[in-house]
Amino acid sequence: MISLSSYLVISLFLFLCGITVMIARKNIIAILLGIELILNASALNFVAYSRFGHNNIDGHIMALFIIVIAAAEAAVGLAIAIRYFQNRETIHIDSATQLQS
Amino acid sequence: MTNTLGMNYLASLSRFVPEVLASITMLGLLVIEASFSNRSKQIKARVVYGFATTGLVVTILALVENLQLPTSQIFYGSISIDTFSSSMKLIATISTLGVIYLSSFSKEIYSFLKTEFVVMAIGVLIGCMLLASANNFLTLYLGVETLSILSYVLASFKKVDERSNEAGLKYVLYGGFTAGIMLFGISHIFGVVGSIGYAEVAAKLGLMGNMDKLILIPSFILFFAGLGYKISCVPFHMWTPDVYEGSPTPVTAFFSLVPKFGGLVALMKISILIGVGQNVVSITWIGLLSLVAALTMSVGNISALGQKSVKRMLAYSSIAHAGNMILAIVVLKDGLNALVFYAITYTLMTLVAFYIVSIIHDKYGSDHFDRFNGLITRNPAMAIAFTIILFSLAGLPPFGGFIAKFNIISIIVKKSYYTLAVIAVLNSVISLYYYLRLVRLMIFKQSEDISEISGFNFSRQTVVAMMTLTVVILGLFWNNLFDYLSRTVASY
Amino acid sequence: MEYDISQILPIVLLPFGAFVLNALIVKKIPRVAVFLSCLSIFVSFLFAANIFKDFFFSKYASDFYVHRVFEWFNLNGGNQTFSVKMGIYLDNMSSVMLLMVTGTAFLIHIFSTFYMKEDARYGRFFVYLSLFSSAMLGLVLSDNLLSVFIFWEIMGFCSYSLIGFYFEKEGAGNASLKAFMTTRVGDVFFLFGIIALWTTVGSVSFVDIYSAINDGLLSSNISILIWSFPVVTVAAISIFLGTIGKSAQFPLQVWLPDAMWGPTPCSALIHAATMVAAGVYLSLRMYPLMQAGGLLIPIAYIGAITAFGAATIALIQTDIKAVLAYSTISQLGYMVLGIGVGAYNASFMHLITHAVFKACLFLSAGSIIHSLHDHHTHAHVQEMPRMGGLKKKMPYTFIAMLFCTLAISGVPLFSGFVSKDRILGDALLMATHNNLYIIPALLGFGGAFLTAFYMFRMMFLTFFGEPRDKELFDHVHTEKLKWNQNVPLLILTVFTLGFWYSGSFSGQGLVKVYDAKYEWFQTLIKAPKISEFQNYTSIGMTEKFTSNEIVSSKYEPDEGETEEESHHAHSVHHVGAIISILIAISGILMAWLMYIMKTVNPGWWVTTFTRWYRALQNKYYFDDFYIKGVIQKLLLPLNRTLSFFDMGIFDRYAIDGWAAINRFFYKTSRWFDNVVVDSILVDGTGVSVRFFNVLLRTIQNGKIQFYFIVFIAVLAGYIFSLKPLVN
Amino acid sequence: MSHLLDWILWMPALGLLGVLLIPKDKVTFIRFWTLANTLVTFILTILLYSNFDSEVAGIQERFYVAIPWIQQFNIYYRLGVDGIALPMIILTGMLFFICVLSSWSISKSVKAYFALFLMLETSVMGVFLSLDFFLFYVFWEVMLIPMFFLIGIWGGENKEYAAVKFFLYTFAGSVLMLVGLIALYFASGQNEDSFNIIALQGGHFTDMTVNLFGSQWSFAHLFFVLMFIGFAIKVPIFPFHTWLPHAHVQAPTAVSVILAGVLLKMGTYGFLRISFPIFPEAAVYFRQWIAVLGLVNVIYGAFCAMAQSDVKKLVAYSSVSHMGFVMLGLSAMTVQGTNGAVLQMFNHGTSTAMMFLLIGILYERSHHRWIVKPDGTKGFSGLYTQLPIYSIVFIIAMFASMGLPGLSGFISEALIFLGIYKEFTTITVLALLGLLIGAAYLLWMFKRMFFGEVLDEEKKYTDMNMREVFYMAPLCIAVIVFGIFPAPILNIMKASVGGLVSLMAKYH
Repeated sequence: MISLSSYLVISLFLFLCGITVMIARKNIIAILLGIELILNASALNFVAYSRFGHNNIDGHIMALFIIVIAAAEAAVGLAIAIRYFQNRETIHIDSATQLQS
Repeated sequence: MTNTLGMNYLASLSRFVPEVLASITMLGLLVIEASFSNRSKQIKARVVYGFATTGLVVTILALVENLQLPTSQIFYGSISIDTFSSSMKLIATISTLGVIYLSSFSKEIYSFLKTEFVVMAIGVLIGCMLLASANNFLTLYLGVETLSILSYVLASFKKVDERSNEAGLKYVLYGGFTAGIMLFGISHIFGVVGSIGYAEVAAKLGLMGNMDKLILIPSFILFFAGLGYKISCVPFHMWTPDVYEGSPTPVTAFFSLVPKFGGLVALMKISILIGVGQNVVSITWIGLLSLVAALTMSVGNISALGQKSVKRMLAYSSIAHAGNMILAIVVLKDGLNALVFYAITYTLMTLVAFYIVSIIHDKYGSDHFDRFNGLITRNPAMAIAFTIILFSLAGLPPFGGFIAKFNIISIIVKKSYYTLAVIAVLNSVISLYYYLRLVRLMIFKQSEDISEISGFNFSRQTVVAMMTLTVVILGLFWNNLFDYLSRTVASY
Repeated sequence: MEYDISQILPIVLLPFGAFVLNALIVKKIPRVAVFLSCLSIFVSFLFAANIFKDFFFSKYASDFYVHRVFEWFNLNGGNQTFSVKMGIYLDNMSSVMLLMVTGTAFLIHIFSTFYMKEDARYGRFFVYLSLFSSAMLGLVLSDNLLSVFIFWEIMGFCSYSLIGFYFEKEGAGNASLKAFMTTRVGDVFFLFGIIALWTTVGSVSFVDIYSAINDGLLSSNISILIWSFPVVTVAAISIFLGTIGKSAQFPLQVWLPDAMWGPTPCSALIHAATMVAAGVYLSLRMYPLMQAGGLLIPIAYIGAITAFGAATIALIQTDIKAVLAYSTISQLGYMVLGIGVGAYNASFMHLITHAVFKACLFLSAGSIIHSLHDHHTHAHVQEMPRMGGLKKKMPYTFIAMLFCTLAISGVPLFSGFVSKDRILGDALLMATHNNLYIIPALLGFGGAFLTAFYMFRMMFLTFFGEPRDKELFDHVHTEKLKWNQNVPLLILTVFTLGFWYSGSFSGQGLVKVYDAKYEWFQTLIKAPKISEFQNYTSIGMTEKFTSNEIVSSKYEPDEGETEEESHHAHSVHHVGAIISILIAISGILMAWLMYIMKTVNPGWWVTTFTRWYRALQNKYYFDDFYIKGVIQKLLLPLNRTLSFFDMGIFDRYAIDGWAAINRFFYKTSRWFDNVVVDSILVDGTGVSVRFFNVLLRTIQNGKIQFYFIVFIAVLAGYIFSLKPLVN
Repeated sequence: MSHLLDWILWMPALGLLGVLLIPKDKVTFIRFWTLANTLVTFILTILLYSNFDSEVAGIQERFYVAIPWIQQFNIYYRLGVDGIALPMIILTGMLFFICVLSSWSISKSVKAYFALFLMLETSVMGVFLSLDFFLFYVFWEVMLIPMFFLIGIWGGENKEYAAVKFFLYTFAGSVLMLVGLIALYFASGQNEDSFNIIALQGGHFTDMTVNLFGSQWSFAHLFFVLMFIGFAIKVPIFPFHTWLPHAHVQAPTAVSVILAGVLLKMGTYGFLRISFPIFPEAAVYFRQWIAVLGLVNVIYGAFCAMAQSDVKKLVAYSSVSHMGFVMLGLSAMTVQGTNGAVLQMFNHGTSTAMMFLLIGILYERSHHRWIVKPDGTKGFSGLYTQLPIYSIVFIIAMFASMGLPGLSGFISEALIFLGIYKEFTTITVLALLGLLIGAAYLLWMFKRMFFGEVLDEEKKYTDMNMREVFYMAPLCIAVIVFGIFPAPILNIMKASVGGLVSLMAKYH
């Protein structure tokens, strides 16, 4: 019998992974993936909570919306990344330091 | 105050008219864009702008009509239409109009992309509307994302410009990051409270004991981070300067207006729900808000001091102004009318400032400070207008900016947040300092070239003059407007 | 006798009117201005004479006075009341003073028409003279310390302008500045004294102060810094400091010699006869205060030191005016000594007699200088070494000067003897009572000897012997009687004779005359008896004087003294008189031996007492101390430091933000470019702003992942900061 | 727009509109128009004086306007005159008229200059006339804008620095005042919240407390200090004085005349009108500190002035010193002291105005202001010989500001000393030292500039011309006449001042 807490642990793990990826990896695609991880973590939370905690479907709906929007966001993100690659021939994040004080 | 059109979709739609109209305008523009061939640019441009303008004007009318009606929650209470959000939407729409006008003559928006710009802008506006009238976390999230995703595109609007791309990239990464964190926070709130509706959350909070609330606080903070990044309040502001600098001037103007308003309304609503009373959450929340407000004002102003580019300076100053508006949120319901008033004046001032910056930018291809040297000799009208606007931004009487600041400071003093008040006024001194730098260059310095400033033609002059005049009038005879606001908005 | 204001006020108003009128017309028609000045002072002389006549021939009423007041302005508002009154106070002393001032002033006006004739600013000189005369007369007539102070300062202004009259000369500027500032030191204290009295008494009119002293109002204490003094002492000291400044007493005597930069007639009027005497006059008016303040002994010391010290400096002066200047200081010292030893009317008498003969001396010196014209430098000569043998050329001046010199050296039958001997006699008398007075007495006698010596030295060097500068001598025209050159001198000379002032042809003591007819001066002038001013109510300006205000009093030479006391006094006076005669004669003899017989060689003294000689040449190093020491070493450096602190440190670092640190940032951080330098210069908000600015710029480094880290860190910070809430 | 006060307040504004309508190149027309306008304003102030009832303490009914402006905060357009404001108003009217004459020689963008000048006059008049705190504040701030441009455009070589410094400094002070006035507004509500200065007066706030940083503070003390800083910067009181030398040295003549003559008085006027009557208890509580600050001003200003080699800077520091006397008089809170302070405000206005005008006249001839040039050579010498009339006027101005009896400065200073003697004896003694130094630096400056040989470059200087004599004359007359008969001014102020003093006396 899998309890709520285990779900929470996993989602927290996912969340931290996402953040680590976003901070540590230098590849823009990887960073976008990190965003996905974070979103999934929260989605998992929602589902788990609405399954175990309270018997309403708000959580599920949230999860669905999250999936959809994550897709949209990823699309835009990738588009911009591609445009960036076209201009700079690199998707290394540290190259993006033109804008600064 | 909540009446019972919760059930009925049509009835709901009857209150949802502005959003619908905005969406229709957006879609219509897409159709027009598709239907016109590239040959007749002029006509196309006219039609596009004409359509957009009419659409937004109609939206405005719808909003005004909404302002008269009492608060009501529609679509199963997932959206609440009330005077406060309606008025803020109204302002957002007006600023969108202003930005669209700016885009119409800005050289930074390539002529073949102007339609896209308009479409996106209206899309962001819709997102802002959703965010403003959201009544549960789902709609909130939807609003935020609609806002963000289109903003990413707008940020990287100059396709071939590296800086623009970089701005877009940073925006999208940072935005996704914060969105995720916000969601994570929301998920835990949902987990503890068991609902995503504002009202329910507030109600449940009321019933909880302090310990449970303590568990909630971190989640609330995560959630706040998400909104705070939209309002670009310190310390979640770091994307702002880069993005603002990288994006084209009209986009920057747009960013410093519409998304902020959306975020502020949402923040205000949530704060009103969970910030009342004397429990751990509310105290933490208000403390957080006041801390953030102080930080935002100070950091914004201090960073603006050393800037070389006027656009960047305005970006930082917009951060500072956001801080001022957060002050109004600190005092919850009492701050409503002050907040709206501030938003109005701030919109006018920002638009004029960006008009002028954009004109200068189009002339020289840069908005470096020394491009403004001796503006008084080259184009007195522009220089005087800009001077007035800058003084007003700094909060000098007898201009609107002063009255806006005055209202907010008076309300926080009334709630005896004396420290915050002093910080606020001292910040306005700092801000005066960097605005003065610009005034100095415009009026005292001699310019190296005395060529006439093109692109400041009659229509633009009239628009700028009208807006500046409005600012001045708001500074002298603000009685009626303020009175009206405190009657309608405060009734929220 | 019917008496009202219309007989008194013109004395002041006429010269003042002349001043106002002249100030307007002097540019156009200087001659008319000159005439107006002389006329006005003459008319006010007539008024003064008339008043004096009334006082003189009315029964000798030593304590008769006319006092009329009017309100200058008031501050009554709310439930607050405060009123400032002005008025005139006329008694025997002021009547005599009026006569003296108007008389000498008139004669000096006349002489000036001769002396200043060729001067470019002939007219303006008279404008100043009129203003001065009106101020002096106003001071004499004023009934309260405030108006005394006002006129006092106006006189100071006139003195300033007249010393700097030849403003092309750098030295004149220095001298005038020095004179004004030195007297100002005293004046500031004087003002403080006035304020102290005013606050305690509630008024500063003499009569109120007298009655207050009588009622012991002034015994209350005031605390300054950490000490606390009785008001009466503080007030007395402050006011006497005013006297010290104005009458050039030790240690503020330094300005008077330099004051000789002014034209000679103004030296005669202002720096010999009237203004410098005003200080003594004030102290006489405030005599009861000085007494109550227990200040008499210090006053005596200061007077004696001044009298003697100035005399010693006068010994070696070669400039004729300088000799007279120092002799003036010395004589003023005698008057102050007189106050100190309680010789009230002797001191006042000396004021009058000195005014007469010193004015005469200055005018004589003036006419000498005027006639000695060096054709190489086109300048007038006032160096005695270049004179000599002028007796033949200028007989009238010689006579005038001789009489005055006899008077000042205290030769019997002359006025100087009468007054000075009385002062010295009383000094001696006091010395027999109180050991503390021995030194002042001795210094007084010593000074008398020196006076006789250096005055006759001046006479001999100027008029006797062979002319030392032949060419200069030949250019001098033989003097003939001119109405505006030597007639004034001779008129003054007449009044250097003793019998005008005292019935006994000598000082008191030698020939005792108890008949009041002859001792009018002693009868008229007495120290005010404060007990008589109790429950006194002031009288409106326009009310007529009624004869019942007269309190007649007979002359008792030694009232309030027992038989043996008075006998002792007279014997002491005998001794004093004899000593002073001997001293005078020996002084004259000494000078005669030195400069006529040439049996004693002055050079011997110089070589033997070199150090003393140098000290005298440097006027006891007072100027060096004040200018080089106090001002240049202390004041100016202090100012420079302060103003450097103000602009250089305070403004630059505390207000403009710490520029040093800014420069450091400017070097270190690569974002810190010219814009920021510009904004350093134009920044009023201080370093903190600038510092944070740099900090934020460092954080805002454009690395998106760095932003993430900050974000997370902040969140963590927030959340951990909440831990205290948990428990 | 029927009431006399309205006319006085808005006449310059009308003039401003007129100037804006006149084309740029009609220079002389603009000048004469402005001159006429300021003259009319001056005459109106005289009219006000003649109708003024000197017996009435406080605000006079016949000179009181109140029109609702913003009901939300019940802010009124509320004007009024009492005995403390009237001297300042007359001074303002006179000085602006004179300054227009003195800035006849301004040639750089004349139109803008006079437009800003009239704007300045309106705002200054507004400060002295308004009885509504909000209105007061608005005028107080608006005044900064024309000053900023007047200094920054027509100023000396380092003008921008000075202008910005002046602006920021004063703004910093006034925003603190803003917080104060809002707090007052919300604290004032017995029956209704109000910005009415008169209603706020009388120490209603004496025993209020506010909770700040977890401890209780006296409301009155807190906001007295807050506003004190605001006004102190204007006065200026040490250590807030450093903007003054810069502003004065850089500003054009007319502007520094206005600055020294009128604007500095606004600070002390603020104390008299707002700080003291509204927080009497706090004022009494802090009075010895005010006195000490005043003393520091007197001494410090005098010492700094003595070290200056730029004559204008010297006079600037001298006005720091003289405003210190005003502060001393205020701190006394006795009838003599306060009357003396108000009188000193007026007299300093006239005498310092004279000094600055004279320096301006000299500067037009010499184009430098060095008593001693930076290279150690003489800047001026023997002006007395070269410019006789000028020198005589200068002597009058100098001795007036030095406080020579018979000229205006003396009476006020004497009254001030008389006022503070009983309260702070030691401070009186030390302040007298300031009087001494005050004479020293002025006379020393005079000696260095006016005595001695005439320099070659001075040979070409011409004496004052008719215009200059004409506008110096009224000041000379004022200085002399009010030195001999102070009653005309004292009579109008004494009733109101007496009222104020009696109010303060309740809290001694």
